[in-house]
Amino acid sequence: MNATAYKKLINDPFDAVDEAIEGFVAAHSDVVAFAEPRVVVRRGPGSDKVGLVIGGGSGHEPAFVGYVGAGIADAAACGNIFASPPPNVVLAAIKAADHGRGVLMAYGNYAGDVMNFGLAAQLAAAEGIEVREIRVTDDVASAPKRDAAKRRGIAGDIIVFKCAGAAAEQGLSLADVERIAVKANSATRSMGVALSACEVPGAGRPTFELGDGEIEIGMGVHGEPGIMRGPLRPADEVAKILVDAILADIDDRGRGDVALLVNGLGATAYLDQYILYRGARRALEAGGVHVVRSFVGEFITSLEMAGASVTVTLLDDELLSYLDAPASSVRFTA
Amino acid sequence: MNATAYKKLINDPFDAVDEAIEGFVAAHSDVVAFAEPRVVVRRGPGSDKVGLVIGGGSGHEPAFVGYVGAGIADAAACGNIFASPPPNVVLAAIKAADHGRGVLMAYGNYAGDVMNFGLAAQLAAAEGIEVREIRVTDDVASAPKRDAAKRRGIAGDIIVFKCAGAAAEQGLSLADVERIAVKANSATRSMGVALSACEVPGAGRPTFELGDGEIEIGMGVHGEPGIMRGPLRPADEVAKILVDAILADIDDRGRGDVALLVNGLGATAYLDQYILYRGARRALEAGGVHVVRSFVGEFITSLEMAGASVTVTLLDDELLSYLDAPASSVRFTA
Amino acid sequence: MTTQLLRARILAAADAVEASRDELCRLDAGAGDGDHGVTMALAARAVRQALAASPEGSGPELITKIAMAMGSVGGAIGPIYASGLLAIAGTLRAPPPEQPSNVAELLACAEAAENAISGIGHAKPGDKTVLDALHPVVLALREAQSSGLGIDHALGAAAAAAREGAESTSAMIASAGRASRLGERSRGLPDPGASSFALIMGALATLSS
Amino acid sequence: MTTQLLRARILAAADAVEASRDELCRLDAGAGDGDHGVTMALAARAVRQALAASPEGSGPELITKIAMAMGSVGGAIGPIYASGLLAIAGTLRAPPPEQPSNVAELLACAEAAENAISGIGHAKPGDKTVLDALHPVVLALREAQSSGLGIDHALGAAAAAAREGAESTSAMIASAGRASRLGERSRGLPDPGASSFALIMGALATLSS
Ligand SMILES: Nc1ncnc2c1ncn2[C@@H]1O[C@H](COP(=O)(O)OP(=O)(O)O)[C@@H](O)[C@H]1O
Ligand SMILES: Nc1ncnc2c1ncn2[C@@H]1O[C@H](COP(=O)(O)OP(=O)(O)O)[C@@H](O)[C@H]1O
Ligand SMILES: [Mg+2]
Ligand SMILES: [Mg+2]
Ligand SMILES: [Mg+2]
Ligand SMILES: [Mg+2]
Repeated sequence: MNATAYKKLINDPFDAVDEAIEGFVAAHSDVVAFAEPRVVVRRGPGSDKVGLVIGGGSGHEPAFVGYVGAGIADAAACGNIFASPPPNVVLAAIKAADHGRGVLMAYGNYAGDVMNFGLAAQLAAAEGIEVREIRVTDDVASAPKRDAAKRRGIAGDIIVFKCAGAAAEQGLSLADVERIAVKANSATRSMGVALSACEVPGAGRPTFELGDGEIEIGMGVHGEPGIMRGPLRPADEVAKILVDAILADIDDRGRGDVALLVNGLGATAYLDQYILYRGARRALEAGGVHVVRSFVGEFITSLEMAGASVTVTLLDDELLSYLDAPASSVRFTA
Repeated sequence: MNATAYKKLINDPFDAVDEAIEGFVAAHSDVVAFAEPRVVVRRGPGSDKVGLVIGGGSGHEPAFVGYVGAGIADAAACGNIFASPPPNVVLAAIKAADHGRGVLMAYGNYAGDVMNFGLAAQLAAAEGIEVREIRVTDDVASAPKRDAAKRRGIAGDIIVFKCAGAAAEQGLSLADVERIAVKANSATRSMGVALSACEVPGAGRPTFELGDGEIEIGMGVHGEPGIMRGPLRPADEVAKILVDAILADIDDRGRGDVALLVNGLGATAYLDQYILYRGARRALEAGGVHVVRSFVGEFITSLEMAGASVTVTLLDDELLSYLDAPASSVRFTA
Repeated sequence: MTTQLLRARILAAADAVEASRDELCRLDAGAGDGDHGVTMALAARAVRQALAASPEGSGPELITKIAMAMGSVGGAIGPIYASGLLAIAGTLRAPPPEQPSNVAELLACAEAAENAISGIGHAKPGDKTVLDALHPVVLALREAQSSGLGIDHALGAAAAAAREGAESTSAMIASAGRASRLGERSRGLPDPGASSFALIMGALATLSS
Repeated sequence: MTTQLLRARILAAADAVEASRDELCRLDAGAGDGDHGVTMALAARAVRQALAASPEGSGPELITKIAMAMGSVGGAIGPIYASGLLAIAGTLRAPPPEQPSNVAELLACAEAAENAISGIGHAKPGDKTVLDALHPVVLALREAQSSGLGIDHALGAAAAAAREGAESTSAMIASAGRASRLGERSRGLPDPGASSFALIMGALATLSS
């Protein structure tokens, strides 16, 4: 690949986010509605439940709007491309999600999100809404184990959203929904690989460059540099590198049952994703871990980046029941 | 984009199809099972119903395996990349789908599929199974209106599979399921645009080349040349070109209600797909047509090709009821 | 033709196809879907496996196995070769050949294959398909028979005719197969299926009896 | 500073940021996510709209509007500017300035902004952030005040300090923000946020009172 600008099917790059959300809400008006231009809420919200607000920068579609719906999130706050939504947008999402029992905010652990969601929580508290938060930190490539709380959130988001959303739907208290979210996050680890770059609309150039035949292990979901650049390898080897790094990070495997999620970053074909899934599953089972739930597809993308990530969640009966509980968002149904 | 080989997350290119299907069946063993290595069948098949067999070349994932499940197809026959499955594979799918009330084969209209599915139907007939077929011909760019029966099948496949599968699930006779399939196909038109190429694993080079800033309107879902090459344009203009070509092909709009499906070809971001959806919907409504059902995502891809297609289906109450009927395949749930 | 020579010829054809994988993909990329070299390479692999799995057996039996192997790759080219080769196997089976192999028999095989292929694909010479390389083979073998050529020379003439036939497809507009929807734009490159068939004929002719 | 001059300075800063969009994206691509130029350009657009929508109003009122506009872009940089600018607006509001504008007031603004930004982002000078360009501004204004410089010269010194500060971040390892997870690999390029801040300071200083 050379560094020529990517071809995109967009109009004015500055309008891309709003137009895409407008398209999303128009296409899925049976599931979602606008609260305001950057806040998408579920239609027919459950009452008397804890609200779940998710969100983050755009460019990760179908995240985050795709996870708004019964059994998952009540509202998604959408930022500019790869930029956290500002506090007023998050606040509007909190208000839309609040039914008097408090609101949990779940988002990936990035400096911008931490500041903006944090400010929004302060504003909401000033209006009498109780807000807690979970910062997803599943990317094992982004910090060593001793700094696990500093890690980035990538596709593990989806597992945390699903479990927390199910707990909220079942009427648990804010403290209990938060506990489930924390537990799901602690049980979840991911690592990704990038094969080619993406380009922020309007930036005029890809975010990074990879040579022909070169890949980057551990790259972030916004193109943040990873931990190892090397030659393109067979999918099974890549799967093993990712799975081994994940397994090495786990101290206690519990009963050894896991959910395995393979996330396509954008340009990588389903064909490849399923081959990577197969390799990851084999690597896990060779490591003594049993895959009992599987998800393959594009869940949280990096625009048109080529590559994929592997996410492993250790399951006990409690997490499994929340993972399996009914859900009817656009991107995740159960 | 230059013509450097694409980076793929695969192992031996010759094993890619089998490994991907193996991954798919392992990941979704709650929905599907193997009948034999290239034949994927639904778990818990309905009895006393007409069988629906779908299939075609691989490289279009999630098609065709993603549409096997209750309410849609009973079996998918998978070929090599961009190559129809051979007669014995289709025959095995027919046998797996047969419950004594006959089998409808639904597939895109390509010379290879016509020959292989046709031979399989003859073999099945020799074994006493009644087989009918529908060749999907939705791609308006592939032949003029007077030769509509010669057109290729692209994303319209999904609409035809869904309607025929629902009719079969509801217990209709083979003749009636065939009638619904024919009706859905006649009501469905598509046109696509390619922004960059894909590469058949093992071919060592992309199937075609597009210059920087160049797109091709009307390109087929295997990279077959389209009808117009030109500069990259804003998404709204592209949407209008595609929609206008589709509308110009329709003589009778019925009551003017349509389903709109935007299909990503592989590398194009969801962000772009939803922007294209928005533009297509506006173009349709400007043309006096009302969008009542919407689908956006990757339904039938061309490996990692960048681009998308727009599919429009004219709906009456009968087609709408089959489109809305319950379904639980991996890629399409309702 | 001894089955030993037949096996050697088939292996030579498999070699030739595999060596041209990229080139055949390139030709198919022009107006098709870019996979013809890969599909033919998969076919060659299946053929090698079939040969290895059938160390015994008569010529017709072997050709039936090869037909199944070629058919197993599917696509457009699979059933074309399968039907052509099954027709050849049928021709060789009945009536049992009086002599080991002669030009008349070769001609009968080529005619049977052509009929079978146009039967299954509804194409005719001039449509820019395999038939544009196969039909000249039939004509060349007819000519060889009437002028009393020996089998090796007849095969050589057939291979040359296939090559010329394949080359002639460059100027044609496709009327069958994937490229048939392109009209004028299908002109310019030779048909991939005709080209691979010419390669195969060339390989078959390199070994003399 | 008259509000007319303030508006002109803000527009000059918006121009400077927009002109460097690609370059700021390039810097952010190094260890971040490649969007900083786009985000700052969006911020510049929002600032222009805010100015156009508020033709009247005092300096503090205007700065509050600019703070909201900068904050509206989100990301890491949005709340950084919003909190810094709101602190400046607060400083200018109370107590009401005795004179139109002086170096002491400028220094108070810079200190307030630095405090607010390190409060919200928990970063400190040396962490490779905006603060590495802002902290030198505080030092330069302190120096300007003690040596009795006029406001134009003080602003010039502040801009130069910001530029040097931003340049100095090339050698730093990031300890805050997106790049903080890269360790050694975050070295080499200057911090994008420090660089855009230096551009803004430079633009503010080009117009003299
Ligand atoms: N109807 C037909 N009759 C004869 N040959 C055909 C027909 N359709 C296609 N072919 C041959 O098949 C070739 C393409 O083979 P291949 O690329 O393997 O199949 P596909 O078109 O399925 O990708 C064409 O070049 C042509 O020679
Ligand atoms: N915690 C922080 N404190 C101060 N400045 C920060 C902090 N985190 C990030 N920044 C600044 O923000 C800049 C990145 O801005 P931008 O690219 O717009 O945001 P994002 O990281 O969300 O993409 C960094 O270069 C740095 O100067
Ligand atoms: Mg960003
Ligand atoms: Mg093909
Ligand atoms: Mg082909
Ligand atoms: Mg950034």
